[in-house]
Amino acid sequence: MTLTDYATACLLILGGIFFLAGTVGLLRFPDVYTRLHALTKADNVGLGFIMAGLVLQAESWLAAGKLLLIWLLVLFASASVSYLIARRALNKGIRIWM
Amino acid sequence: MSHAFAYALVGAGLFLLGLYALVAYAHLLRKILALNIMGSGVFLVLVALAKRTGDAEPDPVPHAMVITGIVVAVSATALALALMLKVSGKTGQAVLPGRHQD
Amino acid sequence: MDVIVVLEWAFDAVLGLGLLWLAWRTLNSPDLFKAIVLFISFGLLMALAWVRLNAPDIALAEAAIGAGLTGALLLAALARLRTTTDNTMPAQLPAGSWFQRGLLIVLLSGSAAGLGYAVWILPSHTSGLSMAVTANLDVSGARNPVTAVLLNFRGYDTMLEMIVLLLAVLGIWSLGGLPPRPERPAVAVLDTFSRFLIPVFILAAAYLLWVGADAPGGAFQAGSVLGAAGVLLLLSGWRPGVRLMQWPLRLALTIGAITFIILGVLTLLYEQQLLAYPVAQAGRMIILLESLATVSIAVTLAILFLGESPDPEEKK
Amino acid sequence: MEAILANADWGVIVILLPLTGGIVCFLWPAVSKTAGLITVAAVVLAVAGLGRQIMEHGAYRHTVGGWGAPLGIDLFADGLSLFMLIMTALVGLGISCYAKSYFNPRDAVWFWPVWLFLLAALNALFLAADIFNLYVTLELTGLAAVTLTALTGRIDALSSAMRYLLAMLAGSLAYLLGVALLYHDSGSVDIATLAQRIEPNATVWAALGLMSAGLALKTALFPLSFWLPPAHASAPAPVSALLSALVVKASFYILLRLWLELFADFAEGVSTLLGLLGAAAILWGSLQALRQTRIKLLVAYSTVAQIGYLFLVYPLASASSGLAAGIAAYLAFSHALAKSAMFLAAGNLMRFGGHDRIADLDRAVQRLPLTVSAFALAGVSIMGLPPSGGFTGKWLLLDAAMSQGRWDLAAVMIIGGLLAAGYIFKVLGYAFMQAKEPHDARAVPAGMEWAALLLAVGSILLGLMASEIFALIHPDLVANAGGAVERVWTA
Repeated sequence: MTLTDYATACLLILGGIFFLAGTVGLLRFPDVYTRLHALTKADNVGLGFIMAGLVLQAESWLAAGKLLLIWLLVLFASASVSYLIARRALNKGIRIWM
Repeated sequence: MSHAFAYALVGAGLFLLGLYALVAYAHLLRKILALNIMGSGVFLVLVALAKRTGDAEPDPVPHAMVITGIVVAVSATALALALMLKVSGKTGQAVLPGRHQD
Repeated sequence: MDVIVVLEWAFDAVLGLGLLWLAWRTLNSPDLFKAIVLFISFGLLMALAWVRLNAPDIALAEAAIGAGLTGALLLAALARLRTTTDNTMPAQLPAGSWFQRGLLIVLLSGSAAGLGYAVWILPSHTSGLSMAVTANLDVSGARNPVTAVLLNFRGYDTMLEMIVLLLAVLGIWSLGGLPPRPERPAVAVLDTFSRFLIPVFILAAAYLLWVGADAPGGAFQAGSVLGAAGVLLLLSGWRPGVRLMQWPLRLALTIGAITFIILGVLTLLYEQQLLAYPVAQAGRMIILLESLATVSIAVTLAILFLGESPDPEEKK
Repeated sequence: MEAILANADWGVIVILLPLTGGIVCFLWPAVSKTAGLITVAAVVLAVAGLGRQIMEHGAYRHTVGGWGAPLGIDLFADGLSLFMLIMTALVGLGISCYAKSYFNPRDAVWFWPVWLFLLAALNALFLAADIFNLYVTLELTGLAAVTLTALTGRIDALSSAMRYLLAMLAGSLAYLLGVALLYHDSGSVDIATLAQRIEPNATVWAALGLMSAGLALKTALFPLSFWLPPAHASAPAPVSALLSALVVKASFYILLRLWLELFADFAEGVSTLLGLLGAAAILWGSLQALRQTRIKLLVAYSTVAQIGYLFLVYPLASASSGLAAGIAAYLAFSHALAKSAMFLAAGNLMRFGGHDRIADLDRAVQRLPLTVSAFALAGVSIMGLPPSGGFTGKWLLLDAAMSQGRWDLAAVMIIGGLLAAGYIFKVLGYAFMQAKEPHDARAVPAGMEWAALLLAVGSILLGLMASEIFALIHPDLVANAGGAVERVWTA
């Protein structure tokens, strides 16, 4: 294993930890809003780490660019979708946990 | 290569699970879900066993068949959902008349 | 290396058991909305399974059609269902008596054993038709073997497939179309989101269509991505105009099938065989077929989601 | 011109014609009735062309895409498939002539394209030599049939179409799982290639079980027939005729074909089971038919019983399978003619009285003589009386049963015939009587009456032309059947 491989492994594991944290939050947090918060925040960072790890292994700039694009699309989608879910929850009258 | 067999067994299990739910539950939406899961099971059997080619690329013919199958499944699901809505629109209930207990 | 093998087995085991568990939860969770959400996650796990089985073409089709569009169809149907039915009926209502279900379980357990054994005794190594496909790939006009099978070796199946899609639309229209979905007020974020995403969808569809000849992708995947763009448009409140819903729509729905039939007749006249493309033209013919099939598939999928009849008199 | 007719590839044309016709009807709804009728008539001519080629040059084979099985898909037609194609074309033409006057403009716009796609699917199915291609054609057939069933939009039609669709899809998936197992066992989906490679082992047995169960469900073999009576009874009359006459025969044909080519040699136990279920279907279906108070349900239950006869072929087939398949195809044809005539006649009676209650037929004989004659003539074939096609087919079956010492099956056939006489005379009897509350007769278009009558006459003619027809299906049948038929006619 080269140094790059070690770096990739570290980044992937770090990303995995963030995903794990996000999932634990999804399962344990008390209401829809806090769960959304856990899910989007932790998972977006986690995905960022995983993408960074994979970029190190990419064979070309094009492949690295594609990975970056995937990350951006996911960021964009999860931001919009979590807004929509939260809005719907508010409209349905779900109270915010205090 | 035994991965292939493991997935094929999961496929067979999905088929039978779906078949059970298709017969055992009365709600039409659940029956439609059951058919979709049965379909996924069949597709999994088709594709998993196509991987028994050693290190070579898997057999592409079942792959093409499954893509065909997925399209059939979505067409049939759309028609079934439309029929379900029509039935429930007329009777107020999404079940088939006569063949379930109250 | 051993660690990798163990990890792979662990991954496959978790995935396989996860599939069975999700299927079971989908089929008996009391809340139908939850059941559909579980079904969509089941579809995503299926896409992972396809990747594990070296079937990227199916993974794409499954993620787009199996989980995505089917999920959207199911959710839209549930929303409509809740406006037409009383929701007092338990969603888990069993059919038949306890005795009948017990009998069914015994029967199915027996079948499970038999089916499992039937799968287990298959030879552990066989190539099926992959040798024949590889041998003829050069003259098929496509370098992606799955595309070669779908559009050349078994192109006749795909021709009939276009009619299956058309029949689903005909079926829904002949029922008088679906009741309109309960409308939601427009949301600015969704609008922006769609406005940004739809060009990306179109780009992705064009890419999938183009690489389909050489790499995973093709008409069905491109069509379903484009169809998803249509669904997104419909969700953000866009409706095709009345004029667009008449013959232009009908032409778009049938153009894939029409191309197949025209090419079929031409090949029958000049090559004496249905859909036998001359080797020099095969690549071009496949691209032509795929592009027009993509249009039909995309429009069909979006129309299946919209569900309204084009006939203004039908809207009661 | 002559050369073109002789060399044209009629098998492919038989599939492409209705596909094109269906698309034309979809694109130009205004011309759908005309385009539909022209297409169906053209299909009859194309089938005739194919028939001539097969008579002159033997079995038809077309390698789609030029690849050839097992890589590509082959189309194949021998006497048996040709016979089914002729059945579809002729009965389809009769029903189309009826449908021309039957449907209101709103329903006609949907009926014609879907029916043409159904016709294309059936033709493709009878020409398929590839078990996966058969799955696609089965799904096409099923979706088209369900759409047609639901056409009226009434609640009974909708819920029976829903049940029908669920049963169809479950049947197709069971069949497809069987296909998957067979492909992975033998590396091919081409029937001829499979026939060479197949060896009885647990995988093949599982495939056999799954495919047979799926197809039996689609053919409505008792006790998997629960979906058939409501669907066939609640559909519009021409659709009921199509479903009973043609659609159930499609899955039966696949089962027969698979059996003949793949499984006959080693699956005797299963054929016994299929025969027993067939016998049960005859008794149960006939008894249910006898109990009905509405004509369409009566005719639908009669279909359940008549399907039972088709399955009696299996236990009798082991000795001479080709022969038995010929008998089954012949019976299927005669049932198709008779049953379509019956459903169309029932549609006329409904149009005439506005209902289909048997007890209130109210002197239909005097007021609607052609229709009642059609019902009676078709009844002759269903009961199995000479000189109808039903008689010849059932006689051959009875002959085979007795020569193999299967007195049990012979007894079931005879009881089934008596019960059939019971339910048919029940309808005819009320047709002579005056109802308690007489009602006015509403006009029935002449074309609808004649279509029913011609199909019924066809079911009688089939019996008179038995030996010519057997020559078409199976050479041995002429020898065996000719003797049997003559024995009866001289007696």
